[in-house]
Amino acid sequence: MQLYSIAQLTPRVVGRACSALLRNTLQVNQVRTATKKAAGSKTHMQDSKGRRLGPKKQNNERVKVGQILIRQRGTKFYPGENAGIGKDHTIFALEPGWVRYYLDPFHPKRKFIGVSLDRDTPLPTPHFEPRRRRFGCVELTDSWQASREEERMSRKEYIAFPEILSEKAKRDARRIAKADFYKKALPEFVELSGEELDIAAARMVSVEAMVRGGKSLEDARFYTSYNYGYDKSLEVQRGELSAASAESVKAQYTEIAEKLDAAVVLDCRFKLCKSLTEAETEATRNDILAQLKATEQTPLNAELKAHIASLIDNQVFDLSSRVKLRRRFLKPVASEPVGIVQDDKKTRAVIQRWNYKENKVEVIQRSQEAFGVN
Amino acid sequence: MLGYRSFSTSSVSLKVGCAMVKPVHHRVKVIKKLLSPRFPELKLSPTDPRSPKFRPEITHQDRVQEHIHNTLRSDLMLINYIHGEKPAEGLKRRQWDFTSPYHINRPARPPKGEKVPTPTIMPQSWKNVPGIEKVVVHSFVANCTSDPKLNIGVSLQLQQITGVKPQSVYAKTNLPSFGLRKGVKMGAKVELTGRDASQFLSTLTELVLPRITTFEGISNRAGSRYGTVSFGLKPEDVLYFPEIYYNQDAWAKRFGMDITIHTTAQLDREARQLLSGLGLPFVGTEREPKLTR
Amino acid sequence: MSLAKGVWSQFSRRSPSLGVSSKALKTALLSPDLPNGPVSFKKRSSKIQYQSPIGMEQVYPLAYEMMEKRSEQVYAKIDQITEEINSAEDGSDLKIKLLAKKDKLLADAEKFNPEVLYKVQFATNSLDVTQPVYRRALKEKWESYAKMLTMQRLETLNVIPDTLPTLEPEVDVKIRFAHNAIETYVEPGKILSSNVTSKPPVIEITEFEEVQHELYTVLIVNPDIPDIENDTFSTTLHWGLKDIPLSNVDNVIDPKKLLEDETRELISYLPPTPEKNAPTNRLAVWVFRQNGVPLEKVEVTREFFNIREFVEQNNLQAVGAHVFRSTWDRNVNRVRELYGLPKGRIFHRVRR
Amino acid sequence: MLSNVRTSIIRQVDYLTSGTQLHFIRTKRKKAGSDKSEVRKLVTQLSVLSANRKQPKLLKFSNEDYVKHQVIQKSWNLYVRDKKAEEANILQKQYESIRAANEDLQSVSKELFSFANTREPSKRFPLELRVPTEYPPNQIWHHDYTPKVEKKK
Repeated sequence: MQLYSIAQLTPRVVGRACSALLRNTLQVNQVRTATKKAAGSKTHMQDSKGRRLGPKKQNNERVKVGQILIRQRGTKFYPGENAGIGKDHTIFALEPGWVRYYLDPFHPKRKFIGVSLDRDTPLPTPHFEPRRRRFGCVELTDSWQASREEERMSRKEYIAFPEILSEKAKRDARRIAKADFYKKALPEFVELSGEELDIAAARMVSVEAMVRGGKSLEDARFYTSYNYGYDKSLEVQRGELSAASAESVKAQYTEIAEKLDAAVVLDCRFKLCKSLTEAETEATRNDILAQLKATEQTPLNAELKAHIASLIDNQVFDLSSRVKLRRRFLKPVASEPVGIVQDDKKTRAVIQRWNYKENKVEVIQRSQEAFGVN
Repeated sequence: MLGYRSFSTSSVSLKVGCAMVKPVHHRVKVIKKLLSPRFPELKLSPTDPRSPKFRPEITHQDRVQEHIHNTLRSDLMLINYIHGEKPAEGLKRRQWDFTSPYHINRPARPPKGEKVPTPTIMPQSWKNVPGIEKVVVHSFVANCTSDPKLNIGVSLQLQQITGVKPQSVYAKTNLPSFGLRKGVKMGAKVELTGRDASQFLSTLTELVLPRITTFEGISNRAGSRYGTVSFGLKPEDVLYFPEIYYNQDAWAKRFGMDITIHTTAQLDREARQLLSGLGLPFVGTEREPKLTR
Repeated sequence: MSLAKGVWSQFSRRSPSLGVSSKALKTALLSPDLPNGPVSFKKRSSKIQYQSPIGMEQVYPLAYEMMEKRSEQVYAKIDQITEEINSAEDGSDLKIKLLAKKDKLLADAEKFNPEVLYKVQFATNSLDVTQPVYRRALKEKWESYAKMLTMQRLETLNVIPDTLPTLEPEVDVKIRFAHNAIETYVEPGKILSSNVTSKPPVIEITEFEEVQHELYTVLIVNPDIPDIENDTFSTTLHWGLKDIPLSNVDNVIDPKKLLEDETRELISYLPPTPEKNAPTNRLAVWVFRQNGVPLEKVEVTREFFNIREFVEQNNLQAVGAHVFRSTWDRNVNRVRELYGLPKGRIFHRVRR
Repeated sequence: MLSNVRTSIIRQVDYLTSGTQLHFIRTKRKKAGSDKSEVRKLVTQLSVLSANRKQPKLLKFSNEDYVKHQVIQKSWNLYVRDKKAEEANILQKQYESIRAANEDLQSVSKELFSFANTREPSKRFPLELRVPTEYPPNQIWHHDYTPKVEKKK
């Protein structure tokens, strides 16, 4: 009965257990597993047939792609230039050419078999020389075949293609809409004729895209002009435009660009604004700050909040100063001295907050005005 | 090469037949670990507190080391200074004379009359004043063959005394008559360096050795000839380590230990001089090594 | 209470860029503890919760004082060397050696200034490259990543033996295609769409030694143009620039710089327009230092360009490189039309 | 048949000895949970040894403190280096002076020179030399201390 459970353990554990038992000279119940050794077998006279190993191509012999150069057990030879190795260490040619058996100074203990692309070039190629490469591709001269091959898509591309097209269509539509928007908006800031307006709108679309992409306004303007000029010089290169007319077109563009840049800017939220001089900017900023400071003592309500927000969202402030101003003038809770606890229970508001210094929850009672709720 | 199992047939054809390191064309050493975006914290140096390997080490004053540096070292240099002393050449391996081509790559012969070469002993100067290198505490428990649980107790005792994580020691030889098999865990050891070693030595000299009634001193004959001194403590002596003494109930079973003090001294004589300065007593006659200067 | 009392508090002879500009940060770095909590923490709660390591408050002033004193000693040495430099002959070996030594000492003197340490590690965008200590920091950063990455890519893409035999990199070369709305620095070896590469790139060359008005040559070559006659590949020169003056601060080759002087363009930009089913094209950007000698009467051919011969003839020193790749995509035809190039060949999908 | 209890003990012991040996002794059958005290003790001992629990928490530095730490670390390294150099310098000076003194002595008196340069056998520091300790004894100095004088036989 007891033997049974021991036999269920793995034989290795049982073996260890038994040896431990033997040493301890305690009574041992020997376990015998149900094994019977098989009859002995003849071990001599074993030999396999020849595996037909050995070199299949000699030095300087001409080979085609994929021809086997040597069959071997282990890497008696290593694959050199333009030769590959299989999982049974068979070396084969990767390019057509002439077989070379050679030594490489970087692996002094190895022998290599490679394929030279020329009859006379020895291997290995000197270490710092450019590699000798065969192009090996065949041009499709038949126009039908060529166009079919050009249109052929990989499976991945084929699956993605409709989406790519639709995305492109959407993007183009967005660009057109943007251009239309600028065509409508720009006359407010700058006087432009019909053709000039088209150019200006296109410029603004490009500038906005670049600014949104992370460039500064100056860089965006510069690269927009640069792209225009570059495209024009390419037109000249193609012969579609004469050099002289290209110059005049460029000059016209520069004129429009200067006019436009002097009139409009994009603020930090990419909103189209009138360009201000430094003095004007300073004056506006001071004016708004004064207005904001005037609101500081008045308790907030929804109307006032909207008014302050509209004041802050002005082109004269950049993103970080807008955040600072919001923190200062649009506090969710007014600073402590304003709206101290009132006895009137109807207008009282209670909040709980965590006191980090003392590690406990504080209950704060304030007037509702302090929260801008009325 | 191990074949790997997979359902895909292409994986078999992708199996590489050989590995080849291609020679590069530049001299910039590329450390792949730094190029990989994985495990950024493992790229930090271990001295960087943001690295998981960082250990704040300098936390206490090391009185023993200070004593050695402030008091002992200059005395040791002056005691052992002999004017005009020449280096005592050690026995070196004998090279072949290459009269035969078969001498190439043949290992050199051992020194005459010895199996291993001996070091050259340089005269005392300000550059080779001895110091403590490390202390190895080693417990070999013969009963581990019959009771392998003892290994845990030994390790724990060493860890409690030294405060350093012990390593296991294994039987080196096969002695079936003692039930000893090669590779069986037979105890533990710790290697102490720096402050741990100093702490251990001062506990030993201040608390443990003075209370052992039978202890007269370390034998002047114990040593490795070249600057390493060792001695042993019996299980009953180990009791006096404060970690054991004040918690005797938990330590019903105690284990003896061998203590080996490695010094940078060139000879045992110098090592003993150094250790006597730390309060370790020595007894017996000292043998002077034969040196040919 | 500020700890700075010695050299590190004086900005009369030291550049103001060696200190942090933020007042709060300066207080945090130059006080034994953090009086207003860590400045780098945004949330007020984390500021309150944070505790400095025990004992730092006591040790830091001592450490600061010690390091500042050492810096003072180094500055004394620098004064001595400056005198030697003034008395040395212009252009002599001694003077060059002394100048290099002075640069090294200047970097050593500031390396463990906490303000500099902070800037080097946490405010890397605004480092003043005229200061040796920041140049050294930039160099260490480059060596720990970008240099190795570039060399690895040049090697694995076989740019190094195929175009020039080798490279001992001394400068950091970064490229971006700035004419696009969205631009990023190109990682070496990246395959770019032909739309992106349709106009010339902006190249940034970062020198780590002091450079005043050095001249540079930049070549973009493509060694993967099919040469069907010989059934091999040939090299094409896509862009060539020469005599570009750069310094540590002004280190960008962009259209603004090229429009200044049109003769700097050796050959105009040709975008990569690979052909269908031909192998991926590698475009190697090579940067050469001219060692002050302007290139005169240089003629180059776009096709079958031999870059090794060109470098040897003009005695150029290759100091940096970059590589990006280009393969056939649906935009290639448009780019070809834009540049008035003939339609690209189409090869059989299977290589024979 | 073995009870569940006993096999579980076997497994635990096997785990504790990390598979090197298995102790498997047939004893009287015991009630479940009766003799686990030794195993429990071993488990406790092992848990004390495990490094996992003693792994200290990763230090978290703010950027400012990280910079300060770097300054402290560097200055400490320099301090240690300077101290070592200073000690080496003192030793070197002592060495030079003893060498010069011996040179002089050699020219002045051969006898004294040879006496000065004979090695004393078993030269030791006196056992009274103590390492300064963290916690010195209440009585710091033995004012009435007289060294032992060996009696001549």
